[in-house]
Formats: sequence, C-alpha cells, structure tokens
Amino acid sequence: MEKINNSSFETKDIEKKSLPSWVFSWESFLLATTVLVFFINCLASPYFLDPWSLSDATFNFSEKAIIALPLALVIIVRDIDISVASIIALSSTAMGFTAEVTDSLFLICSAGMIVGTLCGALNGLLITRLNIPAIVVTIGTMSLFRGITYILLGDQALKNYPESFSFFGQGYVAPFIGFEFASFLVIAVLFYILLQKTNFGRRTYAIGNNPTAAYYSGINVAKHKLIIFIMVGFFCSIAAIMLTSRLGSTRPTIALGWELNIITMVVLGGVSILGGSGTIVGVVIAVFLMGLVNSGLGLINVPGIVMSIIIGAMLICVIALPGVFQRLRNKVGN
Amino acid sequence: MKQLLKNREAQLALVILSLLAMIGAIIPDFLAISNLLGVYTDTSILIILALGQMLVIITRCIDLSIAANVALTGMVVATINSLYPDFPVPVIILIGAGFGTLLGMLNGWLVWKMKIPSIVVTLGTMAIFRGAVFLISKGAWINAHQMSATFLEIPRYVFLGLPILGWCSVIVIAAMYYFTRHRQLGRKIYAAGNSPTAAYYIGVDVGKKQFIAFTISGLLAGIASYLWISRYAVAYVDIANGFEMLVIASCVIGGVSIAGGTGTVIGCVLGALFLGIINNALPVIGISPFWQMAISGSVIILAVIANSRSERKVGRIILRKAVQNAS
Amino acid sequence: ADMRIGLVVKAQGIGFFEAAYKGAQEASAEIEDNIEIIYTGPVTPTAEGQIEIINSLISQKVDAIVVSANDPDALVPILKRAQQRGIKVVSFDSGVATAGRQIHLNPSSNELIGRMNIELAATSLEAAKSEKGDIAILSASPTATNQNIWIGEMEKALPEFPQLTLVATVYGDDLADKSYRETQGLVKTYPNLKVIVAPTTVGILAAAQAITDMKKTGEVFVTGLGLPSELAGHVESGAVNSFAIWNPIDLGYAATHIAYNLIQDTASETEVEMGRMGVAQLDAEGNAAMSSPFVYDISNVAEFAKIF
Amino acid sequence: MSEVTPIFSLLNISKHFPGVKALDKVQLDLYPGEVTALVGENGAGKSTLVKVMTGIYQPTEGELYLDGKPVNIATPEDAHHNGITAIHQETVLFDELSVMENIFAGHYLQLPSGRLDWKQMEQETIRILSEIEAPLAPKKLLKELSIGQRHMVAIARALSFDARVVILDEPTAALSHREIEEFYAIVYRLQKKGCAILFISHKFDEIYSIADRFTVFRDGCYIGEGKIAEVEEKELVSMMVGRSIDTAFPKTEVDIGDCIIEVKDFCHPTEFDAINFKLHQGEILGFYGLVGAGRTEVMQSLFGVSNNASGQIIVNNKELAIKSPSDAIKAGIVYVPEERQAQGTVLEFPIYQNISLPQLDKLNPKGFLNTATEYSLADKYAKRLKVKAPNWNEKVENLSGGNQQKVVIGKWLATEPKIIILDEPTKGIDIGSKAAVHEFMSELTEQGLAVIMVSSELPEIMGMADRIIVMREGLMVNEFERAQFSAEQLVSAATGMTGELQ
Ligand SMILES: Nc1ncnc2c1ncn2[C@@H]1O[C@H](COP(=O)(O)OP(=O)(O)OP(=O)(O)O)[C@@H](O)[C@H]1O
Ligand SMILES: Nc1ncnc2c1ncn2[C@@H]1O[C@H](COP(=O)(O)OP(=O)(O)OP(=O)(O)O)[C@@H](O)[C@H]1O
Ligand SMILES: [Mg+2]
Ligand SMILES: [Mg+2]
Repeated sequence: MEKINNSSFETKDIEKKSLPSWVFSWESFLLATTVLVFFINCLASPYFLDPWSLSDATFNFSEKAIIALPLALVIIVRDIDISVASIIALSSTAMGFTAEVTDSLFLICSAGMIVGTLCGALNGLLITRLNIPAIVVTIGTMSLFRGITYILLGDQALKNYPESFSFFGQGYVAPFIGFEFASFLVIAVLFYILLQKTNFGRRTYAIGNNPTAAYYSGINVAKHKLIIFIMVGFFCSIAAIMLTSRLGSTRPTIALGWELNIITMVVLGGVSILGGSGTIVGVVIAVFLMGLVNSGLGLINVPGIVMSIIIGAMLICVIALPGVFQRLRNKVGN
Repeated sequence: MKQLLKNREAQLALVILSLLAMIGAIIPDFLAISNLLGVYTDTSILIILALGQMLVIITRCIDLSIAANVALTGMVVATINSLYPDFPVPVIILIGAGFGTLLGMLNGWLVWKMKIPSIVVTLGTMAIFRGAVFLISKGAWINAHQMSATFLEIPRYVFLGLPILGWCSVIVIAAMYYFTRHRQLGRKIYAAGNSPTAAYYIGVDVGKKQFIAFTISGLLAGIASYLWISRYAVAYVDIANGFEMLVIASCVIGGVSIAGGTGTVIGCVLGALFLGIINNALPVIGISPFWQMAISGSVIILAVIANSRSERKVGRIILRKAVQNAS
Repeated sequence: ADMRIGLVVKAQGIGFFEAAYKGAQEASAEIEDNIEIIYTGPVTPTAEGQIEIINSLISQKVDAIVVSANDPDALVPILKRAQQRGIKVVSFDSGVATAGRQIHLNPSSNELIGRMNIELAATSLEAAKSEKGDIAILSASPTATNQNIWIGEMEKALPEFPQLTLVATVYGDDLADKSYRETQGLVKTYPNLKVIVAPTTVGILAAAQAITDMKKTGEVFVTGLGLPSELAGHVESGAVNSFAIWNPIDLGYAATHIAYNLIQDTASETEVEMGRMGVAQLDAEGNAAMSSPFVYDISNVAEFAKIF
Repeated sequence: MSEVTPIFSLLNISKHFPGVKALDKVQLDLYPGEVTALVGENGAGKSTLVKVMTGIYQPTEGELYLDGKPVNIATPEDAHHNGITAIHQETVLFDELSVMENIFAGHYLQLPSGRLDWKQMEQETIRILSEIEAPLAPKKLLKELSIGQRHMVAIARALSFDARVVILDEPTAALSHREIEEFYAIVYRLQKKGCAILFISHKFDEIYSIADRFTVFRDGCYIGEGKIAEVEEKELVSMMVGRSIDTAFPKTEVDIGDCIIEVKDFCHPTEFDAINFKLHQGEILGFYGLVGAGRTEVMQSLFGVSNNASGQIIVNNKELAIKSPSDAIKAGIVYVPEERQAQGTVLEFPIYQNISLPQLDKLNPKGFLNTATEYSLADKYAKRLKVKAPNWNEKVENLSGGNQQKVVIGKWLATEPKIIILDEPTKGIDIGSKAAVHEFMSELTEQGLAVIMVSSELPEIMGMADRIIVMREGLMVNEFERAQFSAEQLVSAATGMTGELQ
C-alpha cells in the first residue's frame, strides 16, 4: 500500500511541474473573463474607455465591495450574514441623528461605526452563544435592524449632514480616484494580509475546513466567529458612511436588497458556500467583473434587471464549470 | 398533558392562541369567525409556499427562488389570460402548475446533477426568473381590466364560508400531510435529510430526493402564482419581491430545522399562520405600520431562540440511570 | 443638431410613465432637432437604482436628464455632478430638491392636487349616501416626495370639509400586495370608513380590488389619482365613484420641451415654453405647473381608457 | 466442502479507492444454514466487502453469484430484493425518526393503495423487538435511545427483512453480556431457518461459539478459509497478521515517577459517573471497555471538549478548571482523538500547517505567519515520527491513515505536553504504522510523559499499558495492575460478567 501511495505522489508532482497550478486556478479563470468583458465593453460603447466614465462606475460597487471582503471571511467559516444591508440602514440612521445635533465628522462617523459594530456583535453573539444557524439569525436581524430604522424615521429623511461629510461618498483622493474606490483598494489589501498572512487567517481557513478539528486544536471557534461577525458589522458601517455621504441623506429604505448582491460577489469570487476555501484576490476580481458587466450594460442602456439575469446565469455557470470539467476529464480518463 | 407540552407544535399553537387572545382583548372583532377566516384566506398563499419550502429545507437545501418562481409563473399565467381571454381558466391553472414545476425541476436538477449548493443555485435562478418576468412583460404591468372575469373570480368564489383560495390551501395542507406522513416518497425525503449517509445505505438516492423536493416546491409555487395574480389582480416584475424571506421565516418559526431532517406540516402551517396573524393584526390594533418590520424580526429571532432551546442536543445517553430518567 | 435626453422614471413598467414616454416621443418628433429619448428606470423604485442609471447617463454624455425621483434628497449629489458636467436636469412628477435640478415640472400645482383629492373624497362620500364619514389615505412609499407634499396639502384643505374626518395614513409602498393588505386593515379597523384616498396609481388599483373582494362596494369608495385604462373596470363595478389624473402624455411631452429649451438656453428665469401646452411660469425655486387634473367618472372613463 | 453449495459467493472482487486497494481479488462463499466468520485485522477490508455485497459500493472488478447465477447488485435496493441484509459496523440510523421507522425505512409496508401501513409496521416492530427481548416503544425517537438500544434497533432492522443472506459486521461490539447471549439465540434461529450468515468480529470466543466456517483477509487480500472446528486460534491469528503477535509490543520498562494528574469524582449527567484515577510520569494508563462504554466521553471532558462534567482535575498539585481544549493544552494535556479525520486533522491543509495549528500564537507572536519557522517545527516532528510524504507541503488528505495519525501525534508532541491521551491510536491503521505508534509510546514514557491510552484491542492494551481501567456503561468497573492482566478478566469486566468495583 505504501508503494501505491508513493507512486501517486510522483504522478502528482509531474502534473504540478508541467504547468504551474495557478494557471488552472479560479482566480485566473475569473481574471480572463474580466479582461474579456473589458474588451467587449470597449467595443460595445464608445463612452466606456473614458476616464470619467470608468471613475464614475467605481462608485456603483465600492460600498458593496467593502462589505464583500469581511463577508468572504464569514462564508469561509461556513456561516452567512444576510442582515448586512439592514446594518447599513441602522448605522446610517445613527449618523443621521447625530448629524442633527452636531457637525463634528468624528462624532457622526463614530456613531455609525458603533452602531454597525454592535449590530455585528449581536449577530455574532446569537450565532455563537445560542448555537443557532447564521442564516436563521440574520433573516431575523435583517427585519429587526431595518424595522428599527422604520420606527425611528418613519416617512422622514435625515439630511442635516455637514457639507464636509460629502467627501466620503463624493470626494476624490487623486484625479479620477474616488475616496470610496481608494478605500476599497486599501481595505482589500488589509484583508488580503489578514486572511493570507496572519495567524487569524490561518485559523479562519482551519475553522472553515474542519470546525471540529480546529476546536480540538485549541482554537476558540466561537470567539473567532464572533470577531468575524463584528468585523462585518464594522465594515457595514464604513459602507454606510460612504453611501450616506453619497446620497446626502438617510431614509429607511437605504441599501434595500443589497445583501444578495454582496453574497453573489463573494460566491462568484470563488469562496465556497460550503466553507473552507476562497481568496480575497478572487473576491476582488469578482467585484471588478460584476462592476464591468454592470457598467457596460448600463452604457448601452440595458435595464438593470437584464443585468441581474446575466449575473445570475454567470453565477450558476461559473460555479458549475469546474465540476463539469472534472467529469469530462474523468470520462476521457476512462 | 406534559407530553403534549413538550410537543413543539402544541407549544406554537398555544403561543398563537395567546396571541389571538391578546389581540382579541384590544379588538374583539378580530376574533369574529368571519374575520379569522379572512385572516386564514389572506395567509393561504404563504402557507402553500411555506409547505414547499419546508420539503426543500428538510432535504438540507434552501429555495431562495420561490418568490421569483411565483412572479415568473404568475406573469406567464396572466399573459396567457390577457392575450387569450377565452382560453379556459382550468387549463391556464394547469399550465401555471406545470410551468412552476419546470422551474422547480431546473433548480433541483442543478442541485442534483450539477452538485451546486442549493443556496448558490437559487440565488442565481432567483435573479434569472425575475429577469425573465421582465423579458416576457417588457416591464409592463398586467392589470385587472386585462384579465378575464372568470380568471379573477375563481379564487374568490365562496364555498361553505371560505373562498376557494382558502380551500386551495386546505387541500394543499391535507395533501402534504398525507404525502409526508403516509407515502413512502415523503418519508424517504425525511430520511435523506436526517442522515444522507444512512439514507444512502438503505438505498435512498439523496440527490434525487432533493430534486423531488424542489419539484414539489415548484409545483406549489406554480399553483400559488395563479392564486396570487388573481387575488391581487395585477402582474408585474416585482410581485412577491422579498416574499421568500417570509416563507423561510414561516418554516423556521414552525420548527423546521435548517440543518434538515425535521419539520412537520402542522408546525409549518402554524408558523405561517403566526406571521399571517401578526401581519393582519398590526394594522388593525393601530400599531404604526413602521413598527411591523421590527416586530416580525423580533418574533423570528425569539422563535428560533425558543426552538434552539428545545432542540438542544441530548447527546449520547450511556449511563443506566440517565436512560431511565429520559424514558 | 443631434441630442439625447435621458428620461429616468421611478420604476420600469408603470403605466403612468409608459404614457409619459409616449408624450416625450411625441415632443421629440415635433422638435426640429433630432432628439433621441433614452427611456430608463430601475426595476424596483429605489433611489440607489436611479443613481446607478444616472451615473451611466452621465458617462454617455447625454444632453439632458428628465427624472421622476424616488427620493428628493438622495438624488441631489449625483444630479449636481451631472450639472457640473454640463447636463441639464429637469424633474417632473416627483421632484428633486432645488439643488439637484434646474426646473421641476409639477403636473399641476400641489395645492390644487391636494384640494382636488379632498373634493373627490367629498364626492365619494355623497355617493356613499352619508352625511359624515371617516376617510383614510393610502400612500405609496413613505419617501415619495410628491405623495408627501400632496398629503400635506390635503391636510391643509381638510378643515373646509367638516363632513370628512381623516383617521389614518398608511403606506402601500407602491406594491400591489402591500397596498391590498393595508386597505384590508383600514376597512377592518375603522368601521365608519367611507372613503379611501389613494393619490397613487398602484395604490388606488389595489385598494379598489381589495374593496371589491371584501364585498364593500357601495359602502367604502376608493378615490384618488389613477389611470382610466386601469380603473375603468372598477368604476363600472362601483368600487370607484370618480378619480382624477392629469394626462401623463402631456406631462412627458411638456417635460421634454422644457429640457429642450434648457439645452437651447431658451428658458428664462421666470418662464419656459412647453410646445402645445403653452408657457409655464416658474417660481423662485424653478417650479412649474402644467395644468389642472381632470376628473373621470362613469360618464367618460371608457372613452379615455383607450388612450392611457 | 463440496457437498453443500453456497447460496452467495463472491469471486475475484477488487475495490480500489484513490490511492488505496481496499480489496484485491478476494473471494468468499456463504452456505445456507451456516455461519461464516470473516476475520482480519483493522483495515483488512472486511467492511468494504460488506458494502460491496449490499450494493453500497460497486466493485472495481469481480463477480457475485447468487444460487450459482451471476447477479448485479448495483444499489442497496437490489440487495434487498435479492434477500441480502446487513447490520453495518457504523450504526446507520436516523436520529430524528422513530424506532419503528428506523426498522422499516427503505422497505416500508404499504397498503394496496400505496399508503403506508403504519399499524402493521407497529405490530411487526413490537413482534421483532420482543423476539430480541428489547422492549422499546415503537414510536420513540431514536435520538432518545442509548447506544446499546440503538444497536438493538439495528439488529431488529436486519431481522425485519425476509432475508436469506444476513451480514453482521461487528454487531456485538456495544452489547452487554446478557444482550450478547440473546444475540446468539437470534443467530441460531436464523441458522435454523436456513439463512446464510456472515459474521465479522474481532472476538475469538464469539467466533468459536457461533461460527461454522471462517475466511481470513489480510491487507485487502484473501488469505484462506476453512472450517472453524479444524483450526486453532493461534493459526487463525497468524493467518490474520502474517507473523506471530508476541513480538508486536515494544514496551520498555520505565521508572514510574510522581503523580502528574489526579482526577477525582469526575461526573457527567448522562455519560459517565464517579471516575477517579491518578496518573504518574512515565506511566501508560489503559482504558478498556466495549465500544460505547463512555471512554471517549471521559477523555473528551478531560480535554475540555464538552464542559458539562463536574469533578476535580488536579495537575501537578494544582486544581484546574478546564473549560475548553485551549485550557487543556495550556495545562499540558493533549488529546489524539479517535475520529482522526473528523476531529484530528484539517485534511485540506498541508502537513506543516496541521502541525503548527495549535501553537500559531507561540510561533508567530506578532500575529503574522512565518512559514519558515512553521516548516522547521513540522520538519522536526514529522521526521521524528517518520511520516511518509514527499515533503511537508503535502496535503494531509493524500496520506494513508497511519501517516495521518502520525501527523496528529506530531502536532501534539510539538506543543511539548505533559500528558498525552491517545484514543484508539491504532484503529484502522496498517501494521507498519501501528508498530511505529507503539514504539513511539514507549519513547514518550522514557522522556517522562504520562500517557492515557484508550483501546478496544486486548492484545494492544495488554501489551502496552502499565495499568488498565475497565469501563462499562459509563462507570469504572475495575482496575488492574500490569501483573494482574488476564484477557478473561478484562473481557468479563467489560461485558459485565463480574460484579462491579465497590
Ligand atoms: N471510502 C473510502 N475511501 C478510501 N479508502 C477507504 C474507504 N473506505 C475504506 N477505505 C480503506 O479501505 C481499507 C479497508 O477498510 P475496511 O473498513 O473495509 O476495514 P475493516 O476490515 O472493516 O476494518 P475494521 O476491523 O477496523 O472495521 C482501509 O485502509 C480503509 O482506510
Ligand atoms: N451521538 C451519537 N449518536 C449515535 N452514535 C454515536 C454517537 N456518537 C458516537 N456514536 C457511535 O457510538 C460508538 C461508540 O462511541 P464512542 O467511541 O464514543 O464510545 P467509547 O465508549 O469511547 O468506546 P470506544 O472508545 O471503545 O469506541 C461508535 O460506533 C460511534 O460511531
Ligand atoms: Mg470494519
Ligand atoms: Mg471511543
């Protein structure tokens, strides 16, 4: 039996040497698709390759993308959070009320961040302390959080934001580089380091692959998940700051229906919904891919819903492809 | 009696009764038979969809596309009716049921044969189905005046005090009860969800059972779509948008475990009724509409906390004295 | 010269806006310059959806944007950006706050619309053969600008109609099922309810359906703003006695003319020309009103149902 | 042997898994009215053959004959139709379903209308259960039953088929002495009815008391067969292992040192009660018992996995509260779990990441990964344990079971523990790796570690332990010093033939 094992190692090594493994990776497949879509866009619309047009398009996805990053961690540890859009709403409401009494950007933003973080902590506590599946908890908190904004705001809007607040959602840090987009890039790098280069990241993958073994190895799984949910809450509030600033106002309907968009970004990025695998690079490429598809179709005035068909079909095809290839290869092999 | 109180369905029924008592204390009229029947009728569609969703959840899957299925099938049904007003309505209903079933089968097939996790499949098909509604309708609404009178009248026809719409859900409940309790296929669906490995050992094809669950869920969505369209007398892209969450919430409140393998028709119906009563009662007791969402959210959370308490893993019982205590 | 005007509506598929689009096309055919109308809107009536669309219209360097807003404030930043890039912005139907647009075209004066709705309620009360009675308002979403303004105007006009008591305002979010359920709730809660005023085409339709289903026709009347084509059946069945609407075709037509005049720089501070609809007077904040709404009842609804 | 013809025979059966030949051209004959014992060490491929016979696995090659005619058993349903039934080694039952439904799942009794005949099933359940003297309420949910009761349900399930071929894969492992007697009676009745029975067990006394014939497998290969009456136990054993067993246990004599851990009155509401023991440096303490005796639960509670146990744990004269595995690791207690793949390793991780996992914070105090230090740590321990792999970047899922086990042990040794708990350390691993693990245990004691070994294998535990505690139904029933070890006493204590320890 040992012999068999050894020989199977050898064949694997040969496979690996003949072509570097990243060629077949999910990320390169996505990247190729993204490049393809980019060129199609160039052909489809004369307005696409315009610096302003590209720059404006980044505003459409940056906030969602910022949430997709921590959400990737949630999905890697086999959980899910569908209350993200509602956390944005509640956090934005907190900022709106703070803005009624003060012009201090620091206070306004802190209020939002504190509320967002608390929402994340509530999710995390319910999930880890009471051992309730995350999907169930967050279906509940999704209604609860947004419900609270309805109670607080009713049919009113909060729009007493100071002039300077508009920077977060509308400002530029360099020519054509919006503050939102720049923040997304910076946060993406931070998450890349967190997930790929730290103990925390390693533990995240360990929990995702085998929560029992991770627990038996002395990892405090509950605490780890709690931290991840708190992170989601926090970054929802960051997104809330940007979105609120971009809209210049807060309504209870803010960010309605975003949760499924964000989950789609993560899954398309190659994060397995079953947990344990996926990278930040993949998520970032998926963000760009979805951004390009949306802006390209937008420029030729295709209605948003047709875009959602394309994204939905892409999601299914792209997840099904590796399995289909595997089966084809097996068939050929036999 | 003690045994009865341990039963989750009995607990939920008790909660519903006390909820009704509370509402009745504020608005006695709410408890009038006619009003309760009205509330039931109003909840019928939710019940039908929740029962489909329940089967899917029992097999360890989830169907996020169920509301989009209602919208797409509904648009197909409404389009046929508006283009060919003389086309017999029963045939239209059959077409709707068939079309919904096909959509369910598509989900099931992707889960079964393509081995894609159901949440990904239905996230995708949800977007696709809704988009398809737009493509069929070009975004336009189909309104009451474009539908034929029979088309609109059938579910409203009152028979023994209850509109046909209500009877539909009664029939679906009875059929599902029979199916899940007394048919081999129904029981195998539970077995497949409870322990896929063990199910495999006794010759149950788990993937196929998931396919069947999705198919039935699609069939029920198809039936519900006609009821929905004719009840609200309008068809448009956004119909039932977000309704999937309400459907899933009904299941969860009714004690259907997201981990699969458990959940009963009665529990699920009670879960849907619970939400239905709350949704109907809030406007009536004069709670500001702005409170509704937060209240349903809290109710869902409280229900799952209660369920998780009663469901807590017993663990293995090795000690003799513990065995005796348990029995 | 070639021009492109983006017509951004609250959501796709609403009959009212489809009619407005017809009017816009009519205007573009009439104007000598070659005008392309880009008719677009989100699928769900949200501000975020409209922002994305406006973003892409800016990228396409359209000459003007004509918009009916889902949120008066949230669209301001993006429309400001559009104006910075030299795009003219006109809002119609449901307005944008002053900073976000140059001209807002009200279908009629808000005061008039508010008063008309109350007058319709009074007429319906007579139809219900009651001296006195409760009325309720079924609005669209709580954030809809025009709805809120009209509701405000209705409340102002109410004291002149002592026979009417306003008991509740509920929101159907411009969703058929939600509006339907809210209507049921109203009828159950307020036994003396005689009239439901729904100044929204979606709401009035759903409310009429709910009243019919509850077998309350003749007891509770629905009125408000609606389209003849959608309401003809309910007027015949008696769920609706009378209702009002301005001609959406005219509205789209006029808004397009205003946009054209802005592009041509032929609008003054105080007035702007609207083709066959005449000349509109602008107030200090750039608000214009088109014409007064028209009332429909059993006598004329069938005739107009063929048009819009 | 030619006078009776077999009902069911298998010829040249092979079953390959990626990287493993679980079965290599094996054969087996089952005769009507006779019990054939299938013997072989852990991992010999016995259960795999059972799965081939019941349609759960498809053989890579080979033929099956029923009554001399070739049959194709493609699904478990085909097996039912051909009258083949099995009690599998793992209890494959449904927690959330009732006893009655567990018995009839997959072959429900139906009325002509297709409606399930619950009444009939309930009567049948009562009948079958009373036949095996297990009076369980048919409507009780399985999750409310104890391990022993679950096994009775599994047996009842097998009896509910009108079967001609009955396969019993280690059915007695969790049964008490009385239940085993009852079980013999059932087998005898089946035999009288003319059923062909395949009996898999590691217990020779059972084999000798009920089997007529035997077949021996070793490492997935057929070794031989014959009549039980004509073979001696020693011969069987040497066929099984391919060598004589006395050389197998490299126990070295070590001076027993100070008491390092003392467990006092350790109790759990449902799983164990009144556990008391002391463990010294350099000592190997064995825990013996039937499967399901609760040994794993005791160890897991000691390691902090489940924290509803009460009692005192005193390590180096200090009382500790162990609430989670990380507390235990800090106290120097580590646990090599029984379920290697499910609890011991992250299969998708490379070897070196598995080894460094429990002490990432110690290795990388700043929180950033340093692959080089991790790798060198892994290198040290993987080399010491002689893990067979091209390099330590290899994923653990690609290793054989024995090497996976070495990785788990290496992971824990790298934390430099004081007490190491090994739960069934050699379950399902090949002979070579087994010896390596045993040698290693001796080496550990020499270095002054204290070892707790849970094992169900008598030779192993008798060969390695200094002291053995026997558990039954969650209670400590006896304790033996090395000098007192005797197989009979251990087995009778475990199965409940002797009185309990007072
Ligand atoms: N699904 C599988 N995939 C890969 N290898 C497997 C699989 N099932 C069994 N094996 C391997 O096949 C070999 C035989 O296993 P099997 O379970 O048949 O042994 P056994 O004789 O029943 O042992 P035991 O006495 O411990 O029950 C082992 O090496 C095992 O690791
Ligand atoms: N929750 C459970 N429900 C049903 N069966 C279980 C459960 N947990 C474990 N088992 C099964 O029970 C059997 C014995 O369990 P376990 O190993 O924990 O007992 P033990 O007393 O430690 O015995 P040993 O260590 O000798 O195996 C195993 O076959 C296992 O698969
Ligand atoms: Mg075995
Ligand atoms: Mg064990």
